[in-house]
Amino acid sequence: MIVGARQGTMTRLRRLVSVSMAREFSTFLIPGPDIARAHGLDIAAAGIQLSASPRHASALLVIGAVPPAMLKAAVVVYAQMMRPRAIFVLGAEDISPLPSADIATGLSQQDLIEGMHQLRTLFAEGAFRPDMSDFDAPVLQTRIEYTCPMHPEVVQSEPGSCPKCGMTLMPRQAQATTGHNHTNHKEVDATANEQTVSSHDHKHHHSMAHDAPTKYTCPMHPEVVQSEPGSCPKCGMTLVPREALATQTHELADMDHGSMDHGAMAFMSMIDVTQDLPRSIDGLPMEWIEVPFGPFFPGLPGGLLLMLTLDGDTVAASDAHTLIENNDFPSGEPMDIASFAEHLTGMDPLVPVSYRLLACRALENAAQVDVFADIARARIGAQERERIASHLGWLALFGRQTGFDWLMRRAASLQLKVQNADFQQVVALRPEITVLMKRLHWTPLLKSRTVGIGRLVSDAKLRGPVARASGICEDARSKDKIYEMLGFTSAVGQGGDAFSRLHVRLEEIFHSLALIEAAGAIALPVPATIGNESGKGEAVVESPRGMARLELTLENGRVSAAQLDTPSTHHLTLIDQLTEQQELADALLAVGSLDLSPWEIQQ
Amino acid sequence: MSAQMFFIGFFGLAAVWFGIVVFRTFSMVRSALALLFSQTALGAMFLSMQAEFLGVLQIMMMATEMSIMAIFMVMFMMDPGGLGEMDMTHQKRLSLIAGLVSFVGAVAVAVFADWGPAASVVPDAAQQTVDLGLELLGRSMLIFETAGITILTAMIAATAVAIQSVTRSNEHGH
Amino acid sequence: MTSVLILLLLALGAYLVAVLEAWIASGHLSLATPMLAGIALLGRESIVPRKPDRIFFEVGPVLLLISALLAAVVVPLTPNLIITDLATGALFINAALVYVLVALLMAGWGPDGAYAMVGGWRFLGQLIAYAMLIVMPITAVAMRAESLLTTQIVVSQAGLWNIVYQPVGFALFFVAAMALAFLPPFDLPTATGELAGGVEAEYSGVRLAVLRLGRLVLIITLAAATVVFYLGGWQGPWLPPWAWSALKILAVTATMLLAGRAMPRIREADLLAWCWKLGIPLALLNIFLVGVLVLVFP
Amino acid sequence: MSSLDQYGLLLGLAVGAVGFVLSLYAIARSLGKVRREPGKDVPATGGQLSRDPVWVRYHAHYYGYALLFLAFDMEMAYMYPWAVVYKQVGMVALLDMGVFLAILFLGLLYGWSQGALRRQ
Repeated sequence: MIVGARQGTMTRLRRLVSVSMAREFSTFLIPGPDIARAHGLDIAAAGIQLSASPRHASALLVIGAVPPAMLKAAVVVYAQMMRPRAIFVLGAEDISPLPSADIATGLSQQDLIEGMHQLRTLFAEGAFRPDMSDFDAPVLQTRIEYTCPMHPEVVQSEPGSCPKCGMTLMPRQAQATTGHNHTNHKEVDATANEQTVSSHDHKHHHSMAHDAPTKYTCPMHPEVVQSEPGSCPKCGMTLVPREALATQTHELADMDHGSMDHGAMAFMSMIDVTQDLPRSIDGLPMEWIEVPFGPFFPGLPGGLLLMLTLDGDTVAASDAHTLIENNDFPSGEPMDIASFAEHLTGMDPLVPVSYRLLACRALENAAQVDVFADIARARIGAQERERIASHLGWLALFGRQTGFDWLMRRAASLQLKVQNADFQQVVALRPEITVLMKRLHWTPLLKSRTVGIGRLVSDAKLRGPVARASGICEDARSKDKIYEMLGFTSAVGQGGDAFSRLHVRLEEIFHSLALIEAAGAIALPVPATIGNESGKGEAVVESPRGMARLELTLENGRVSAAQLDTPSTHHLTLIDQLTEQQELADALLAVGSLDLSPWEIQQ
Repeated sequence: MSAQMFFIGFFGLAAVWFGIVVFRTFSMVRSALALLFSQTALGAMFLSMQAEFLGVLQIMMMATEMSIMAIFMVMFMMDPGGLGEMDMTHQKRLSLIAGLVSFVGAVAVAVFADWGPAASVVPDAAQQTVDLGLELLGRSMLIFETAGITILTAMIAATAVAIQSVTRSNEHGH
Repeated sequence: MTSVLILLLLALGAYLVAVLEAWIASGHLSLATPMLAGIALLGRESIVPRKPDRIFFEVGPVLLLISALLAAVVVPLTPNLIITDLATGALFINAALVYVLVALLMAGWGPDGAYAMVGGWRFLGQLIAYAMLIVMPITAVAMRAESLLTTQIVVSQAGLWNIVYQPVGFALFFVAAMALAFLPPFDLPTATGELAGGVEAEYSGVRLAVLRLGRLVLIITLAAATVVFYLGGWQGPWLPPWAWSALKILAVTATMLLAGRAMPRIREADLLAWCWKLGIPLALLNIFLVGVLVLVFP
Repeated sequence: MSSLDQYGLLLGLAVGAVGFVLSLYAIARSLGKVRREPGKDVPATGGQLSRDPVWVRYHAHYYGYALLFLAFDMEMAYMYPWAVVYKQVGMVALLDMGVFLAILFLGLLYGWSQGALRRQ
């Protein structure tokens, strides 16, 4: 029996259906494949197909600890899945408000495979069950509120008439939980034109408290004048307030026609109708819609929510943020060193090593402890291995976004091989990686797909590969003397577009291989033994996404304060300029090419 | 024969009905596609009259043309989804009269015009296409070329009206 | 009777396409997969989104299936293994396939969802790009065959297949056919990474099953059409005609399916620009060359 | 088989396809009906409930191409009959269509020069 089963008793036909459902299984990943790989789960090897839309998924896979905001979004996804639907949780304790998991296991490939097997048997037996209840959650609730089409500032919970103009108020759906956000001052019902008012021209709404019109008239028969709203005796058309008709201000174009005086709109000239619609770049008056991409969008890193205002298939405005609230450090009582290091390691599952290293360096710097050269070298080995894995992971995402199936699978499997490999194994992987690179070099359409997209001029915000792709040669590693010993050269590209970012990353993969071979060892950084030292310390680490900086204060052996600065936080602010007036696919590619990590973004 | 008449009538009615739907719906896209299917029904009528090339051509071309009309309607009409249920028709009386007059006119032409002797036997479909081709390259060559000129004029006119000059466009990207 | 046989063959073909697709996608061959997937879809809920254009939403998938099916009607597998040999066959294929566009527009507009709508209108742009490259090469083929009869077209290639006689036309037609079947890299309307399924996104359960079935039939039909127009249809030494048709069709299908995986999705702007600035001139050139060839070597 | 029978067959196929689909729907229906639950029927956007309708004035940026396409679509009406009799008529046909296509191509070039062949 699964929680999200369909209603009905098991007949022979339903049995057959259930069995084939169990065999053909597609799942929706929370937060996403990138996290799955980061936890070392090989989705493809477990025989799991990913589905792009919740509609096509029969199971929800929740992987690792998921922050509450993300769970809220997961609830929406679950609600939009078709029954029978199951929930499979790996390594997360509490998943409320989602219903209880059908399968909950640990976080390992073995668990994944066994869990999938159990899930299939569950489906075969319990896809249909006689007793069941609807799924509901606060997020999904809506309340109906009533508003006046001419005076949107008039909003009340009961139906009635507008105190200003006496018009009957119209119902609209609004999310029960959230307050007055951009979604709920747009009509969901009758008046589509309401949404010509996209979030940037609220002022229209609120500047519209003018005196109530006294007389009502028919747009086609001006001789018809009465004091009550109603319909024209001659043509049956809805009467409009005379004042509104006389002064054809934006209320008319923007607000009225959708709701009350359709006749007037059909009658008015196009200029009047469209004068206040947002203008597209070619001067055409169009209506814009706000479309959410994410937080679980196939082409974007899981957890990143991208709100695009679309003008047709072109992005007019954008707003991006992460669903992972990043509480830097438990302010208040100091943390002991080990748990501090652990905290930073766990912060971003995509790049644990880099932040672990960052913590160690900062601590050692605060305590003026030096680490031996061979340890430092082994740490570099670990960090460069992570860089390779991270870049491969980005390639996989890039492949998924652009429908480049081969790349997606190849890069993903390579990442899984690299990220926990020991020194010999990494070195042994060089030929495979080389093959991948060669293949990419000869891929048709790849250049035309990426050149000129998401172009960035050099800018203080740029970090890591993104910066280097724009010709800025800033790299924390170039200052490090051990890196110098290992013969490090930073990869710099020109052009600053998605294409050169791709190439910088590919080049870096090779550099990192060389560095690992030079370093000759791989060992995870562990904080050096520090006594009851006190002092301030800071450190920078060139994480795969760019330079991360940590400043901390040590008070007799415990971390009392710390402050972190991460690359993705800066890159997030670039999205506006990257996506503006780009075709949807290009905009998404541009965002993807930044390789944001929602986990390290601080808001 | 009777079956033929039936289908002619059937598709005729279908065409008319879709034609009515064009005006009875609030949604721009719907009315555009209704027109499309009305045209398709006309094509089917041609088929049942054994004018194969004409019919298939009608069915093919109208689909694309009307779809493109649909996108232009969605671009330029208010509330293309018809969610506001706003009535797009106006000047009802006038249009009603105009419609009636033209209908009567059409019927009159159909009835009173001298259509010459009806063809005793329909040439087979392949032959029709060949005849059409020979006609185009023979007697009607001038018409054919004129059509070319007309299309050219249409293209130039459309471009001149709708497209803003390249110079302004260069500022904004690809 | 032949009609029924061909419909069965068509179903078989569609099934093989599904098997191939699954094989290419997952890497391991399983003959049962598509059937299981189909049955599973029957058993899942099939929802209609709130406030949709109900008619469009329902008609879309069915229309896709019908148009693909009707296009298959005039495709000969052997001289007499053809449902009906329309006198305007070559034109009729276009006529039927144009309704793929109508179907996708309906499926896109119907659910009142952003991803689907963008996908639907995207495909209209895609049609504007590929349509001429379907029509013009076929004209050149008809010039050589002196007929629109598909059987006649095959016969006309007895001496030399059109792929050799008019390679440019073949190249253009092949690409356009892939665009018409919205196969990768031309899967703009259903792009996974950009629209999370696009026109397919809101369909679920049995409706999705019909939509996907329609697409499979479309693919196999287009492969068959390519074979008829350019690869000499059933002609070939040693083997019986039906075997040749089958082999060629499967080969073309496999090529179409494999091509997409090796490259990223094309940009719509590029597709349009290339088709109009390069494709159409080439197509016209092709017509001219064929015209000369036909006159020089009658 | 007379051409009328052929068309009948086409119609029959179309109707048959509809029948097939309906029977599929019937089977699916027999397995149970859709359960109405909150949020389920809102178009899926990967984790956000976007309840706003999206049916608005949609900006198709390829309208420049669309206009030219209409013209080219027209021209196909002439191409097919021409192609069929081409060999039979010979040189005249080549010249005739050559002129016709040349005229069209002029239109294409004009549109191109005016920037119709790009995203608007």
